[in-house]
Amino acid sequence: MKLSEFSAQTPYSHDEEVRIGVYVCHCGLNIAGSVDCEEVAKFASTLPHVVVSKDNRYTCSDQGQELIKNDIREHKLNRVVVASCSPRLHEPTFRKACEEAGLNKYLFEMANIREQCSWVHLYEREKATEKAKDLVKMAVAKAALLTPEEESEVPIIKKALVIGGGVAGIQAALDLGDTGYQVYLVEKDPSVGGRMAQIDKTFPTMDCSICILAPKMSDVGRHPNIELLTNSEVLEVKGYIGNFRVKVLRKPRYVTEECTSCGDCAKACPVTAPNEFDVGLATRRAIYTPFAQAVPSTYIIDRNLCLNKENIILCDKCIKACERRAINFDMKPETVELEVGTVIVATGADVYDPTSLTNYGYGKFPNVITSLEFERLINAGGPSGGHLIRPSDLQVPESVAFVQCVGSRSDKGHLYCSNVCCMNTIKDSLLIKEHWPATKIYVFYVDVRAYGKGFEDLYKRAKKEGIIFIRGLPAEIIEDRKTRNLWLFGENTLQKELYKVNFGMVILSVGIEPRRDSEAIQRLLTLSRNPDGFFMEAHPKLRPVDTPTGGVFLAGCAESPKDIKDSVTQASATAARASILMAKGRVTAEAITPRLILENCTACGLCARVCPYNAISVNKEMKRAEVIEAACAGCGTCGAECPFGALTMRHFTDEQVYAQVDAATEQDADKKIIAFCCNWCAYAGADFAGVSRMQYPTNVRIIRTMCSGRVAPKFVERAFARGVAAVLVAGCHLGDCHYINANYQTQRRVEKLWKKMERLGLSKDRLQLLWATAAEGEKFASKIKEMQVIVNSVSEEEIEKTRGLLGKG
Amino acid sequence: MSEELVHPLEGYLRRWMIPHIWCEGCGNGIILNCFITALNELKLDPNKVVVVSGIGCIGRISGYTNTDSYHTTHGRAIAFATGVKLAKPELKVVVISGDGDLFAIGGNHFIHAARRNLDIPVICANNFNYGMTGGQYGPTTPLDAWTTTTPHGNVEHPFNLVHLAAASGAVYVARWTTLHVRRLTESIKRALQKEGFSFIEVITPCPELYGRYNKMRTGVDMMNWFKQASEIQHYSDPAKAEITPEKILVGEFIDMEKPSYGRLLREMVAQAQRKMGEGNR
Amino acid sequence: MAEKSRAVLSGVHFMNGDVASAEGAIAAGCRFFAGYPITPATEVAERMAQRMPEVGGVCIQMEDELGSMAAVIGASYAGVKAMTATSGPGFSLMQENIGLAAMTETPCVIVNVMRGGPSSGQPTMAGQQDVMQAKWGAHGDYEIIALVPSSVQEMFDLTIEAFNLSETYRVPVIVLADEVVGHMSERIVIPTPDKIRVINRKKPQVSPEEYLPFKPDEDLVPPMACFGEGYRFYATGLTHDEMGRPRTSSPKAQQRIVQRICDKIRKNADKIIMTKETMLEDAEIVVVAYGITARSALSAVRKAREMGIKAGLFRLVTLWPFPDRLIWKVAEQAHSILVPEMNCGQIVREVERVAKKTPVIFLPKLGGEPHRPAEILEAIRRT
Amino acid sequence: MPLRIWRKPLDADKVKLPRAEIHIIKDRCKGCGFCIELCPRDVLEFSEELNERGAHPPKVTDESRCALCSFCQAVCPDFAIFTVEKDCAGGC
Repeated sequence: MKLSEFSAQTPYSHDEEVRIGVYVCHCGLNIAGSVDCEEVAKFASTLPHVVVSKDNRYTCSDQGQELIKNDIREHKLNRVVVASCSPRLHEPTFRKACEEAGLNKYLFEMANIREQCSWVHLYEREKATEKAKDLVKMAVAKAALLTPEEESEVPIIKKALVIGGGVAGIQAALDLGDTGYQVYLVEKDPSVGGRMAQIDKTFPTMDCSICILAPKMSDVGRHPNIELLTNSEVLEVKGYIGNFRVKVLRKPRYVTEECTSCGDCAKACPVTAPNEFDVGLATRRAIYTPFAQAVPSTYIIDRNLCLNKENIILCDKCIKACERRAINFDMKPETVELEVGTVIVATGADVYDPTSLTNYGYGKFPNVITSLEFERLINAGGPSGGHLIRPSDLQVPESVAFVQCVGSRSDKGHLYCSNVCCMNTIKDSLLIKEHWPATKIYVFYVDVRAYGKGFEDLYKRAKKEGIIFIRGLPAEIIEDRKTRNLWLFGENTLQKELYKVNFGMVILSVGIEPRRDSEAIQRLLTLSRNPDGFFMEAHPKLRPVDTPTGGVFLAGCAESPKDIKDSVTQASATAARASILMAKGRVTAEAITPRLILENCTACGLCARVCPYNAISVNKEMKRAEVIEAACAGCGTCGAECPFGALTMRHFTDEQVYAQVDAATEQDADKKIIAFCCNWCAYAGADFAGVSRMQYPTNVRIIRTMCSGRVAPKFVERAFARGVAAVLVAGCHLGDCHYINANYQTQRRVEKLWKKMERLGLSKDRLQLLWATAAEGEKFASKIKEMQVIVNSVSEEEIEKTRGLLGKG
Repeated sequence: MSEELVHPLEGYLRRWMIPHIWCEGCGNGIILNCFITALNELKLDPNKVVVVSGIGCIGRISGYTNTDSYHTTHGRAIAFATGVKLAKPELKVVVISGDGDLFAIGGNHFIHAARRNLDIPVICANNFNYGMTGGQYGPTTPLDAWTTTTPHGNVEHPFNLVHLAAASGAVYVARWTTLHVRRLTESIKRALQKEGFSFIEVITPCPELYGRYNKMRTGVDMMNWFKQASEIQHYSDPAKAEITPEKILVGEFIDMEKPSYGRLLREMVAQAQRKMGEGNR
Repeated sequence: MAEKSRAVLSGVHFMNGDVASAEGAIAAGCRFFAGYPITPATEVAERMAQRMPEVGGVCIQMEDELGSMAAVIGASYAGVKAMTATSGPGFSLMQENIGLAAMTETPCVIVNVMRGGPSSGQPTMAGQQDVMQAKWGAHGDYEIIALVPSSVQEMFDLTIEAFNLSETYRVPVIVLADEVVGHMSERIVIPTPDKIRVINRKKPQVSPEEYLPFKPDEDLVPPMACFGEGYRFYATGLTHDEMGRPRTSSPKAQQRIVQRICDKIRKNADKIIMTKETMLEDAEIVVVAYGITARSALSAVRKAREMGIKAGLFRLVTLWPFPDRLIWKVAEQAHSILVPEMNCGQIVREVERVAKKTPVIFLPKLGGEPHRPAEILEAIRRT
Repeated sequence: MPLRIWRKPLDADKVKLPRAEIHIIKDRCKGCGFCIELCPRDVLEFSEELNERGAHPPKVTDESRCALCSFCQAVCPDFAIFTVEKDCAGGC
């Protein structure tokens, strides 16, 4: 346990002259399009300590970086400010450049004039430029107070946890295992295999799905580096990148490894139920194996179905039938504790249940089936032995209709495109043609999306095979009572004519939706989800398989609907990303942890009480707090809590924040909003608003902290004291805090401030609290819009009064 | 009873002794059922099985098994069985008796047979009281229970039989209730195949007396008590297996290997005879 | 028999009575001994512990005499001749299962080396105080056989006889020795096996289906099947019928079984009873004695004859069943009968019961020492 | 799996479960009710009739629901009930 202390003076002596270089980026026209970059650069040169100020087209380009490096050497710069995109995107890039030029990377600061300026004020060039100047001024003011920091290193446990045993999880586990890392593969179901095991053929190559999957399944089963935990669920994940402590609940199978999966027990079992694996189209017994190729092949007893309840063995048919005496009704659930360095989330997706679309009659008409049911029907190993038969009379239908976008791209169901349904239908239609060429096949679609490699060819082939594609989904499906055939009514939007067609069977091409249990996983790993409910990547372009939580990665449909190829690709990517960490064996913790100023500490213990990680303890004998750096995540809520200024939050010091506030409020404070945004949700949300070009008023000045928990009441008071019209404190939703629960402190503090303002007779509307995820750019934008009303309503007098009241503070 | 209605286990019953004397709701018949089921499943030759019982309701069981069987004096079943087993080691000698017979008047024989590791299974029907004599308290009657000789409530602490058996040296110790017929049968099979002294305690309902006096009027009531109170745990510490109204810990407590008395005796005899040269009778 | 037997140590030996009894048992085919240490019978157990393994039998030291007796019955039902040995206190504990042995008609032998009682009494001294207990010790009505040796040789011979009788009549037979006979060492002769008469219980001649375990032959004794012989029979200490089925509330069944287990001994008494008569033909004064007392009595009688007194000795070898008729005959001719006993008067009551008008003089001796010949001679002269 | 399982499995009619034949030896029954209480499929109930020992023996409500676990047989203290598999060679 490493203690970090602050010995009054910084490594850099204050008397040394501060020399700042400012670089304003055009980003092509992304910024220059609505901000006068040259003017901003000119303005910057007038700011204190600024010795160089330049603007260029692409600062992140090699030339741009070279320029900075040269200036550092030439002009002896000891601080660098780049005004360009979001630090969430390029801060690492420029920090690296600084380091290469011999400058400590913590002496670099960024002004976000793209996502949070040019893109959100596309049509207000003046105001946008003014804002850009303010942002640069704030950055420069902070830069002047920056100090170099040394990062501490944390060792990484060279073991990985893969959650989910579908094809993505299997691939990730195999890649990691083959690389030589110990892998724990946790699967909820009795067998690995996931959705791919249920599918008959894969598009566009028409491979037999289980034939190519089964070998991989058995590989994970017997891989020396992979420990398979099926019928298991992750209960708890504690710790941080490189050092996760995981609790896994291993549910009993009631059948031991002695099982040779001979199946005698199932034959003897007197109770049956629909087999989930066959989507209920085939029966299984209470003791069963979900499908022939299941891994592990050990049978399992469904105790909800089994006659033996409450530990009383009423029926012993399976016990008697099992020669190996492998059946043990006394197995108990056990909690396995794992220690891993990295986590790969491959929890997959659910399939949309079309029952709610009553106009399609699923659940009412036997011959309306889902595409997943179709996969089992057409599969040789399925309930009908591969014969396409309709449930009503088990006869082969003469005509079949596919209905696309069921549950996708519609306000009934989900708004997004499920990505695989089009190709899946084309594949399925060809499968039917292959076995029953005479079948009349129609596909009712919205658009056919055959974007992938070889997809278009398959689409063409389908058309050549005589499959009829009709644009325009049926409005309603009605059953013919006698024949059990189905009438489809709708409009052919290409021919602008209504259709009424009769089919023997209708296949609803159902979409993919986030798993019901996604929220549980989200909380376990402090992930975030997009409005559709899929897990969010750290960056949609540059870190597509990383998550905001260090050491946690995403693969497969948990991240978004995708086909097998993409899932496998992504899985291998996560394996690579995880391997990088584990191969390094150490991870540097950002130097944003608190430093203790001994002489100020009274060992009151307030900081320890609010720390979400128990990273601070109070040493009674030595009358001081102690910080465990390895455990600290740097949220800074301790610094915000300490009434004696005994904790300095490195890189986010009080002085630095004050400097930003002051700089932002030098002119027309009374028209401005100061917004304190947490790095993970609110600030990212603001970026997202930018990325989506959502326009909102220009008078907001965003100050980034790692967590809203860092926002000390005195920051807010300082802003009001400087005469701002309104203040916004924004963070992650309660319960979704990136720092476990630090934002509950935020809530507490803001509520306290509201009371104080009321007591002082100030309108508490001027202080707003916002919970917004990285995906809720809209929410952020509209918040600023709504606060504009408050800004306009605040009177001169009230602002003066506030300065008076809070100024002394 | 028409002849097509022949119970599959009829052959293991001494038919002219059936119906047995046990009351409605008594569990002794279940123990008999499990025992002969075990014989049947092990395909043991009934001619080579000797069932020995003592006095009390369950003592009558030796009359009902279609094997050689002997109904001894009160408490002496194990001692009698000792003679049989030592005289004819090739016979499977089983003692089935009650808690009072085995642990009050016969307690001494029990602990010593267990200490010797004599090769016999002992199955104890524990109904918490003396049934045959009208429901008096016995060595297993729970504290505070009402019996005809504890009209003010029982002030004696009961035996924890599995703990007693384990401490005395039994190599196999299990406890079940008459509700756990399948497991009980398996345990009986295990005990019958085990070398050395094995002990199975069977908690069994006595609704006519113990139940009636203690708010469980019917056999079903008592079975329901077993259902909600019993908790299966294998190889747990027998010392912590006291029976309370809330909890009846059941399962296999001990299953270990230890040279049996019979084996050591035979070895000793063989050695003595070698020393003496071929001895003949 | 040419080759030397390990079981029968034929030849001349010098050994004590307890050891001789053990050897007798082995010679009779006893292969099971269960006992519990008690003075003065311990030497029997010690000898058995040494010898049983040598002859392929089993000797077990049980946890108490209750268990010992029960184990003996078990072994016997398993088809092996079995015996136990004890003394007063242990004998009391055995009564429960001697009753069971009587009720389930179990062949077995109990050696009681009598010491002074009641209770713990005189462990190392002789007594003849259990003679009535031997007959009436257990509750209920039944008959047993009791033999009384008065020499080491008889300890050997009568133990064999005890087994033969128990096998013949399916009844417990008690060898009522006393501390002196048990502990004194004398010269004895163990004959060769072919000279030793050994009787084994009779086996059923019918199939298991027809077999009724308690259905007697004309001699009132039921043939005995044993465990593991395929007869799958049931025996109980409860009142039972010929099938062995409990008949606890049937007066008829109770009457039948109790009457028979008594009659099978009473009606065969003549075949069972053994006595020894010395100089009785013209005797006017007859000394009726048994066990060690009989030996003092013999020399007393001889001395009396030298002195011209017409004295004679009637020695009870079989104590139970009691030889009523023989004693009655003696009483007919004798003027008076003298009964020396090492108790306060037990067998004397039986003699009086039979002797009717003939005066019976009782000569008790307590304290644990046997009568001296002089004491008996004195008594003879006084009469 | 989120897809509602609602259909009758296609092979529902093909899956042949053994049919039971429940035999009750009425006059042996003492009416303890264990078989009735513990039947996992509630196939048994007390009958109205009194047997020769004055007990109400169980009667079968619906033999087709019997799973043939034969627990009634295993738990019966009086050997008064047992089950056998129906010979469905000639169809049941």
